[in-house]
Amino acid sequence: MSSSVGADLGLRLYELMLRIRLVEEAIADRYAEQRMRCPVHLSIGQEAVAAGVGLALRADDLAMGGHRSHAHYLAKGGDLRAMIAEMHGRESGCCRGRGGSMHLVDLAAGFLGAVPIVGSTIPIAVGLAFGEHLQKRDRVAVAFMGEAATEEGVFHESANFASLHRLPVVFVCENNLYSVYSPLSVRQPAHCEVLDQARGHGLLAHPGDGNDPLAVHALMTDALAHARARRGPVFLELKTYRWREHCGPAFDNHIGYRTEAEFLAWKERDPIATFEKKLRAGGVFDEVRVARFIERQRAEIAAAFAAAQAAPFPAAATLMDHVYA
Amino acid sequence: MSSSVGADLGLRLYELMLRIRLVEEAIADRYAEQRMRCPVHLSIGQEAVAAGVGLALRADDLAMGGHRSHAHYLAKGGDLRAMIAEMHGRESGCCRGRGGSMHLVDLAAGFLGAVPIVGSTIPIAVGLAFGEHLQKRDRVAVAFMGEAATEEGVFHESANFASLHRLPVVFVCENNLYSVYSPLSVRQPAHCEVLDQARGHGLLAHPGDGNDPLAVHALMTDALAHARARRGPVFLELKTYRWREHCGPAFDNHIGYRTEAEFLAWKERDPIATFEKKLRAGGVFDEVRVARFIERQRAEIAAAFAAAQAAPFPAAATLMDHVYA
Amino acid sequence: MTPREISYAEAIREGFATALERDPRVYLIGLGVPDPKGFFGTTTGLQQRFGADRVMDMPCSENGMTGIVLGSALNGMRPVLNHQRLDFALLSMDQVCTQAAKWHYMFGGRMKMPVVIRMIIGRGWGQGPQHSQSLHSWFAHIAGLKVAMPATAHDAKGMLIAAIEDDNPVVFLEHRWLHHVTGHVPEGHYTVPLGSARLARPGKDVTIVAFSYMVLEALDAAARLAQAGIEAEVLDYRSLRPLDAGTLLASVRKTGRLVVADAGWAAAGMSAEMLALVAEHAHGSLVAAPRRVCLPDCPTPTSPALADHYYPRAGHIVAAVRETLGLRADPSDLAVSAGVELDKPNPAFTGPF
Amino acid sequence: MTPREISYAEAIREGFATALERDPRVYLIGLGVPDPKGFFGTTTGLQQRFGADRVMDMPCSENGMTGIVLGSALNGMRPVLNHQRLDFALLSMDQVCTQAAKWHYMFGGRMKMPVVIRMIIGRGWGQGPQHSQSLHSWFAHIAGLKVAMPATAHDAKGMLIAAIEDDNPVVFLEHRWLHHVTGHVPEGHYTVPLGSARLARPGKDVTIVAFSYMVLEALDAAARLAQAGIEAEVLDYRSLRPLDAGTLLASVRKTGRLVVADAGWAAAGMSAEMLALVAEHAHGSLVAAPRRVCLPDCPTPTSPALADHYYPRAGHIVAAVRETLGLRADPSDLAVSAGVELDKPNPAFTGPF
Ligand SMILES: Cc1ncc(C[n+]2csc(CCOP(=O)(O)OP(=O)(O)O)c2C)c(N)n1
Ligand SMILES: Cc1ncc(C[n+]2csc(CCOP(=O)(O)OP(=O)(O)O)c2C)c(N)n1
Ligand SMILES: [Mg+2]
Ligand SMILES: [Mg+2]
Repeated sequence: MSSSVGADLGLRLYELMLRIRLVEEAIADRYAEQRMRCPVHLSIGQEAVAAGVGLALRADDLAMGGHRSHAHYLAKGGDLRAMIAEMHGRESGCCRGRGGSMHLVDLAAGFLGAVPIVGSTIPIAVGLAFGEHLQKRDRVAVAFMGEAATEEGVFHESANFASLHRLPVVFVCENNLYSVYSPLSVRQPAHCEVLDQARGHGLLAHPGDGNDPLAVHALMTDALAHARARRGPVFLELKTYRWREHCGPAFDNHIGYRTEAEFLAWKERDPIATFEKKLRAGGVFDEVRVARFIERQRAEIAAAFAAAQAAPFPAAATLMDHVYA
Repeated sequence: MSSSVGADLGLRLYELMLRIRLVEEAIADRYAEQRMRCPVHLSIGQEAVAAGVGLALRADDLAMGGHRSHAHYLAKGGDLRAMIAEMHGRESGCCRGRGGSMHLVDLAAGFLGAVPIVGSTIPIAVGLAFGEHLQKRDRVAVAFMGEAATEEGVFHESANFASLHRLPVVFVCENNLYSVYSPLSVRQPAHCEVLDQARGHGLLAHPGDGNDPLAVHALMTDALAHARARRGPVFLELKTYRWREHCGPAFDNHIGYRTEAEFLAWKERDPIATFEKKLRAGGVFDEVRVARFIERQRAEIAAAFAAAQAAPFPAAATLMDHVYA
Repeated sequence: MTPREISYAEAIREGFATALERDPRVYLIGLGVPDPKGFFGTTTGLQQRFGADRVMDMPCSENGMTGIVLGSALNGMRPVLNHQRLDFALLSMDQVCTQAAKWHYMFGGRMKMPVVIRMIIGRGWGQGPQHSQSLHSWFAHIAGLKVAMPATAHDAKGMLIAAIEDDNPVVFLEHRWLHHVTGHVPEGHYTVPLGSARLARPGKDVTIVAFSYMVLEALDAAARLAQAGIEAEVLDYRSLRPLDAGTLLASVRKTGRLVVADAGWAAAGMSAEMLALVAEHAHGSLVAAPRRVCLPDCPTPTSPALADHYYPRAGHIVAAVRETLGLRADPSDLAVSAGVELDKPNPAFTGPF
Repeated sequence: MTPREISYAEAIREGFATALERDPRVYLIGLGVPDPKGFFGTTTGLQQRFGADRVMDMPCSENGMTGIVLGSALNGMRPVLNHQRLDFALLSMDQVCTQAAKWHYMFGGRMKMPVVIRMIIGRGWGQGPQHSQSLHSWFAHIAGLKVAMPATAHDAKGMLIAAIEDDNPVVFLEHRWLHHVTGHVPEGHYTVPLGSARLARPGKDVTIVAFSYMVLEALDAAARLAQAGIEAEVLDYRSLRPLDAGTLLASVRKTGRLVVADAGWAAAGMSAEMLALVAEHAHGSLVAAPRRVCLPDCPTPTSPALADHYYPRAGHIVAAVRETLGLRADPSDLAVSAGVELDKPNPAFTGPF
């Protein structure tokens, strides 16, 4: 990270992770107010994946996500205000309040939707890539997914078709070891890896450290080049860890499905703090810039919440709107 | 094939293939009479798989199949009369006429069902194995499947669960290059193999010559030992070729989805004629025994058709029987 | 000049050709779509004419492929996904009903989902329990879908084009026993709007509502009834969603009698919906109890001996109409003419599929 | 001694414990079945008590796991497959409706399929379009399935045990908003037969048929109506298949009025079936048009501001009853008491799920 480009990328990755963390912490902090009346699945602890992927993407590339996609949406450039308003169920929300936290969309940013059914946006993202292919355009589509989504048959059907047509799609799999409270050990054989499954379909598949934004960014940059050049779809398995409960704002290491020690070991590897150390060691950490950034973020977040809470709810009379186009 | 055990196995494999061929040719010959009023999917050309697997199985092992399962049913010891009667829609059919050619069952023989939805018996066969596992018994379940079934997500879900619990199941995949009239090239990437997909789930996976019954038998014997010892599920990909049209009695090389040359090349490798040559070369072919066998088969087949055609149809009053147990 | 008559299957093919011609965003995909059998003759020659990137085969992956066509629709295409049997689409109910149907609504109207999902309903020649389910009522239950089920060649082409031009997900259902039936079909482009019922035969004594293939049986029944001096009005409910309730209500207010002939099951199905609509909105207009003529409440048996008693025919409709008129049952209603084989769509059919 | 009252969730747990205790072939499987939250408290402690090979987690593979439990049932087990939301089960419609439902029939009665598939219907707190579908009408449409949808803690336990002991596939539907509701539940083993409706409250002026959670709203409505001197009879249709048509018909013959309150959508659904049955078999017994109180014909919106107008409540039932009685509408019917939050099953609920 000696070049100024590298330094700038480092700071931008850092700032994007920070932005995501600050937004999600604000959500967590304010959740008890009960004004966000919908489930929320936070990515706190997993920010490096979204940031590394997000900054590697071209602005016009496309992405889709799932139940835990606040970070993906923000990293793709999704509108913060529209997201916070959506969680508040307001007409100004990105889905006009119809969707909530698990349904995020920002067409201008190329984030084409997230839905809570595990795995269900994977084929749709492959379909985005198929659309690029049919229309001979060169955007790449990203399917953000958790590791449990590889257990859904539809992932395999999607991977097979993507591989068959060498579609420009990158599967970004965040392996955080759990599906809700179920560890990998009750869901996938110990003697094989998520990556092996992707390779079985002929995908180019790479493991990566999902807590290192620079590593993610590098992997994703290569993946995008590969996919964009129509050399085939790519699968990235990025190991990381969710800090909070599966759904909701709290910590839940006491309830018994995982140990405090495991959590603490991963917290040691906090993607933000670790990366900050690295930036400092490299001499590129810019206190002033970061301090200003944090200030601006806090203001923006506060403004987003204020705007959301002041915004009108959808009118009852609009209940039946948007059923048909 | 010098030992007498080997010789006997060879002859038994040969006879079983011949039995299957004779039965299916009889079905083909008589189909135009329009007394079997249901689709029929013949395995002519693919008999080595069923025979090799069937003779490797223990009598109490379990098997399930799909739309093209006459051969599997017979190889597992299924009752010929009940199958022919079923195709004729008679009350004496194995499904009392409710199922037809694509729904075969013989509980006494351990053939627990075939259904025409591609891939749908795969998880059910894994469930049979799960039942063995839960009840601490040692039978193995076989899932007969075509190569197109690997394109169904449910195959992957089934393979993952089987692998996770090391269930005693063997996936016997007959790769005959086509799904209806669709070649592999429009369905699966050229740069990877069906086997790779199975390996991705941690299955022990072996390719094999699906036109060589002895090779199939040997592979299956090892697979069964592996599965029965709870070392994990096994996947066998057996390359072979269907001679007749996808569904129905005719040859269809003229309609354009495959070439006569391709067909002829495979016909050269007729599993029965080739194996006969091998048996003769090994000096173990027994003209008299085989001639008698053929005679007995023809008689049995003729009797099965006669019985089926003489058998009563299900009575109209029984239409609503068997909806609920 | 007599109007041009072509088969329902050819009408579908013309509809496809017209749509492919007019809009480069349209493409067809499905198992066997470009194969030599041409999807029951409905896609024959289209790949040759429009190319392999407009008319294509696919892997045996119904659920994934549904999501993939949805994604392509979000990215500018107008796909038609084809299933040779409705039964295969049961693997894709998440994508059809939880994704496609709700996409426009759940994202606040920001995205459109212009996809057509075509499903063939099997019948006869041992199609049996897993190749003959007619689950149109399931789709009719789901807001956000449109459901088209044309009974004539004319409507098949016109509704197919309308479906492809529609910005919503349309489930397009074809009964296998309609493919060979011929009728007048205009050349070139035309649409039959999704959402309207068709008056198939006017009458004043009883309303017969029919779906899909049962329209043919209903017309047959009406002809027989006419000989007995009973004028049945036959309504072809070619659109299940949106549903044109008005046509039904106006007709029963006029006739005072209702028989619904459905190609599917009765319980919590479209036939129930028709009776319910009349009960709610035209209470008192029926002078006799309405009747439903549907499949018996059991899976489809394969044996022709049972299937012959499974599928309701014109005779059952006639018998039901008699009941609504308080007439005595006539056992000859259900007689089958000599030589007619009930498990074949037409005398030329010899299997195998 | 007052009878013991426990919650619906505890009743389910007791039902499971009883079944697991009595029959070693019974096992429970599902995402999160043994997890610390105990599947909304319905499985808490069961793995500890019965072991990990009787009460177990599974991969996120709804379709495959359904087939797997079917296979285990063919091989001697009696599985209960658990889905935290009905919506997830849409991935498994082939296995549920094309395989399990038809297995006994299509193999000529030679095999049995004793499986229970449990699905929770979500509601409130932003469950939205994909976590709140109540598609009981789909299952009711399919011969070969049994469909149980108990509304009380007593029936939850008794029907669950009956479902597990039944030799057919049973879809067992629980509304999330019933889990905390308490009621009298006997200890030990008992069954409530699948296939009977329950008279929840006798009355003579109007019949209110209700499904699942709507039984609570219907009883609330009946209480309010009683204050106005109207005696509503409330029927709890806890079994959708087999369907006890007799109870419905007897009631409407007595009351002459019908309101159906369904927790799902109207179009071609169970509410339509109830109206249709009455039209067919009790024609002329209704003195007024029947009414359906169902979800509006659109996906579930997430925003509480819309969801509050989406879900029908007791007030809507009261209003519908007034209509059948020809009484004037009373806008206060729909008033919400101060402090009541309509997106919460009970005041103690604070999210997040
Ligand atoms: C088809 C389906 N099955 C089950 C669920 C319930 N569910 C919601 S989130 C989740 C966890 C998925 O785990 P993973 O994909 O690893 O993502 P993570 O939550 O760990 O980010 C599950 C099982 C669902 N939403 N959809
Ligand atoms: C889910 C599903 N999709 C499509 C079909 C139509 N279909 C019937 S047989 C068949 C071919 C399957 O090919 P393969 O598994 O290779 O078996 P083969 O016919 O070659 O023996 C197809 C696609 C079906 N029956 N089920
Ligand atoms: Mg995870
Ligand atoms: Mg094949």
